[in-house]
Amino acid sequence: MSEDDQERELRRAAEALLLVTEEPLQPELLAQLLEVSTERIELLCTELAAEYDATDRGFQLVKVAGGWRYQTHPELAPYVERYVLEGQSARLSGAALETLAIVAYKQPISRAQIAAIRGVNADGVMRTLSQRGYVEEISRDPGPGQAVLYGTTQSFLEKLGLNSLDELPALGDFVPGAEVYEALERGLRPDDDE
Amino acid sequence: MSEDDQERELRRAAEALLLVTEEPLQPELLAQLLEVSTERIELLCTELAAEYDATDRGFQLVKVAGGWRYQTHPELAPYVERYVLEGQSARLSGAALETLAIVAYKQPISRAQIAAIRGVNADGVMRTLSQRGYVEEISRDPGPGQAVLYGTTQSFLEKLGLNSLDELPALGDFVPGAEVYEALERGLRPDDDE
Amino acid sequence: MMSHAVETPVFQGPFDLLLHLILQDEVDLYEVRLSDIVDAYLAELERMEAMDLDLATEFVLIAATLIELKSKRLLPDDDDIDLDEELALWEERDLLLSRLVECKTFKDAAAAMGGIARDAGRSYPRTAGVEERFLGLLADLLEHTTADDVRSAFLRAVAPKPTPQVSTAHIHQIRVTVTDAVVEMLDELPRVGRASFADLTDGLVERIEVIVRFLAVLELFKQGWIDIEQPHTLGGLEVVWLGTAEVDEVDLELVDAYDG
Repeated sequence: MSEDDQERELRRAAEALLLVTEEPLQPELLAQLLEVSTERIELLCTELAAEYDATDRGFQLVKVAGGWRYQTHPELAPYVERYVLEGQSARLSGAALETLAIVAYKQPISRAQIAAIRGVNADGVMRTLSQRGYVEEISRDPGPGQAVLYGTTQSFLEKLGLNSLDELPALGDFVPGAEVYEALERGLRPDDDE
Repeated sequence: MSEDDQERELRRAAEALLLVTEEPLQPELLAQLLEVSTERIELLCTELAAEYDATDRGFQLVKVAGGWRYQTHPELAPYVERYVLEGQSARLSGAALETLAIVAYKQPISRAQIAAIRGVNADGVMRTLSQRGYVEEISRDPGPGQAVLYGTTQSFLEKLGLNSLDELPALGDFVPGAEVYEALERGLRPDDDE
Repeated sequence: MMSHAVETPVFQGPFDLLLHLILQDEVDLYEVRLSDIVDAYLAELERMEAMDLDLATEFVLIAATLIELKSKRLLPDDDDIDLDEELALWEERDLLLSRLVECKTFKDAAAAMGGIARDAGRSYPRTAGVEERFLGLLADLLEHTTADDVRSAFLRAVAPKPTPQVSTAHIHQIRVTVTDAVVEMLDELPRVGRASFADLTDGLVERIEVIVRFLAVLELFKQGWIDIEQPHTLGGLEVVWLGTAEVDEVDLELVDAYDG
């Protein structure tokens, strides 16, 4: 198989992007990122998928919800299941619980706001919480930027044995520090340069 | 290349598990899940890494912080950075890097010892580094006072893309040469013999 | 003598600054005006928003060592210099030297680590995790968590992070320059003719002010405007005004270029 340099670069860049994406990567977006046509992307991904198949890889490139993503080969599900059961910790980490608590008390809230309050990036933790079904997107910030705003789920309330958010224990005479207010405000400004 | 069924299954299962792991996958865990020896896992992963390299993939299999993980090939960074806007790990400041270097080479080390080397209080920087997960308490000084002693973390190794601390360049490489030493010496000479 | 402008990045402490002064600018500490170093230190301290006491102490310590080293150069050759003092001074110098070497070593190691981190930053790990069809296997992580735990976690998360702050009030008192001290003494000495060093430093609170005043005395001595007498061994110093000329003629430009 001979492959000219441009074709090679395109294939490798597509593999790299597909590796890092957490959601199925839409062909239109991929086309835009690689500066080629959507048709070419579709052809490229189809070829790549066939190549992985032919070389008997443990992963596949599949089209899900209109986008392309890597996933494990179904034949290997038993191993993945073993890994999931083996690798999990039975409790939320301190960081995860704090993040969940911030969402619970301050919803609707954006990821930038959470990060500003916690002082660290909250993306990984938020993804875990969302995978576990404890938080979800509930709206969009109406301002420019339209940040996704998160809230807790019905399942979160059920697990804690609460009927509604009103039943969360009152924070009492707690007064948050100025930095918390600032973080909440800053997060809603369009030019959040963090 | 001929590969017997068992070998094929092993390779595919490893690929599947490496695809789903969010942290570098420790060879011991992989060995346990696949029910083979750690040595065999190391060999398998080394071979896989070489295969991806030989077939010019856009991703690599690398050993970082003691475990194996997929990551994008550095040559494709320009494409990936177009897509991964957030999540780009923040640069470390000069002060943070210097403090981190001292901890990395001198661990276990107390905050007072760090301050003595840097000539400034290290509490603020250490708090930031600890929040970002690059350093942590690893023990206590057995002597009186029982100062907390710090060391670097797995995240630190991941940040630097190193498999272990042994891969850091030797500190001896950075001891100033005769030229610098002489300049310093001359600068601090009380006699005017020149 | 070239004016030594201290336009610098933010220094991360006195060692950093000293390293810069000696290495980057390739100056001999005895060529550079001591007041520049002292003033640069003070300016640096002022620039730091969160002053901390350790840093201030470190500064005074290093400044004192530098001043001592420098003062040796200003004194005329004297065979009677106390050998113990001489040795102690060398010891301090060696200590300072070894600390500067150590500081430089880690500075360079840090730069190399920064390069390694930059290279590593060009590769992005996969973090997508397991596919949703496996999520059902995950245990309920909230099984042992109560609503009160959530409340405590929230309070922990929003608790103000402690930022150590030390009052800087005491630092501002030490904003003095050698030139200022020279000018003050040029005003006072011609009138009194003779004064003890104790009188000249009467009312000064900070050790650094006394050191600066002492340097000014050495400076005037070097220029021949005063004589220094020590009537008794280990006794107090007496400063005697020798000047006959009008004070205007004392050229402050010559004050070993101690113009800040």
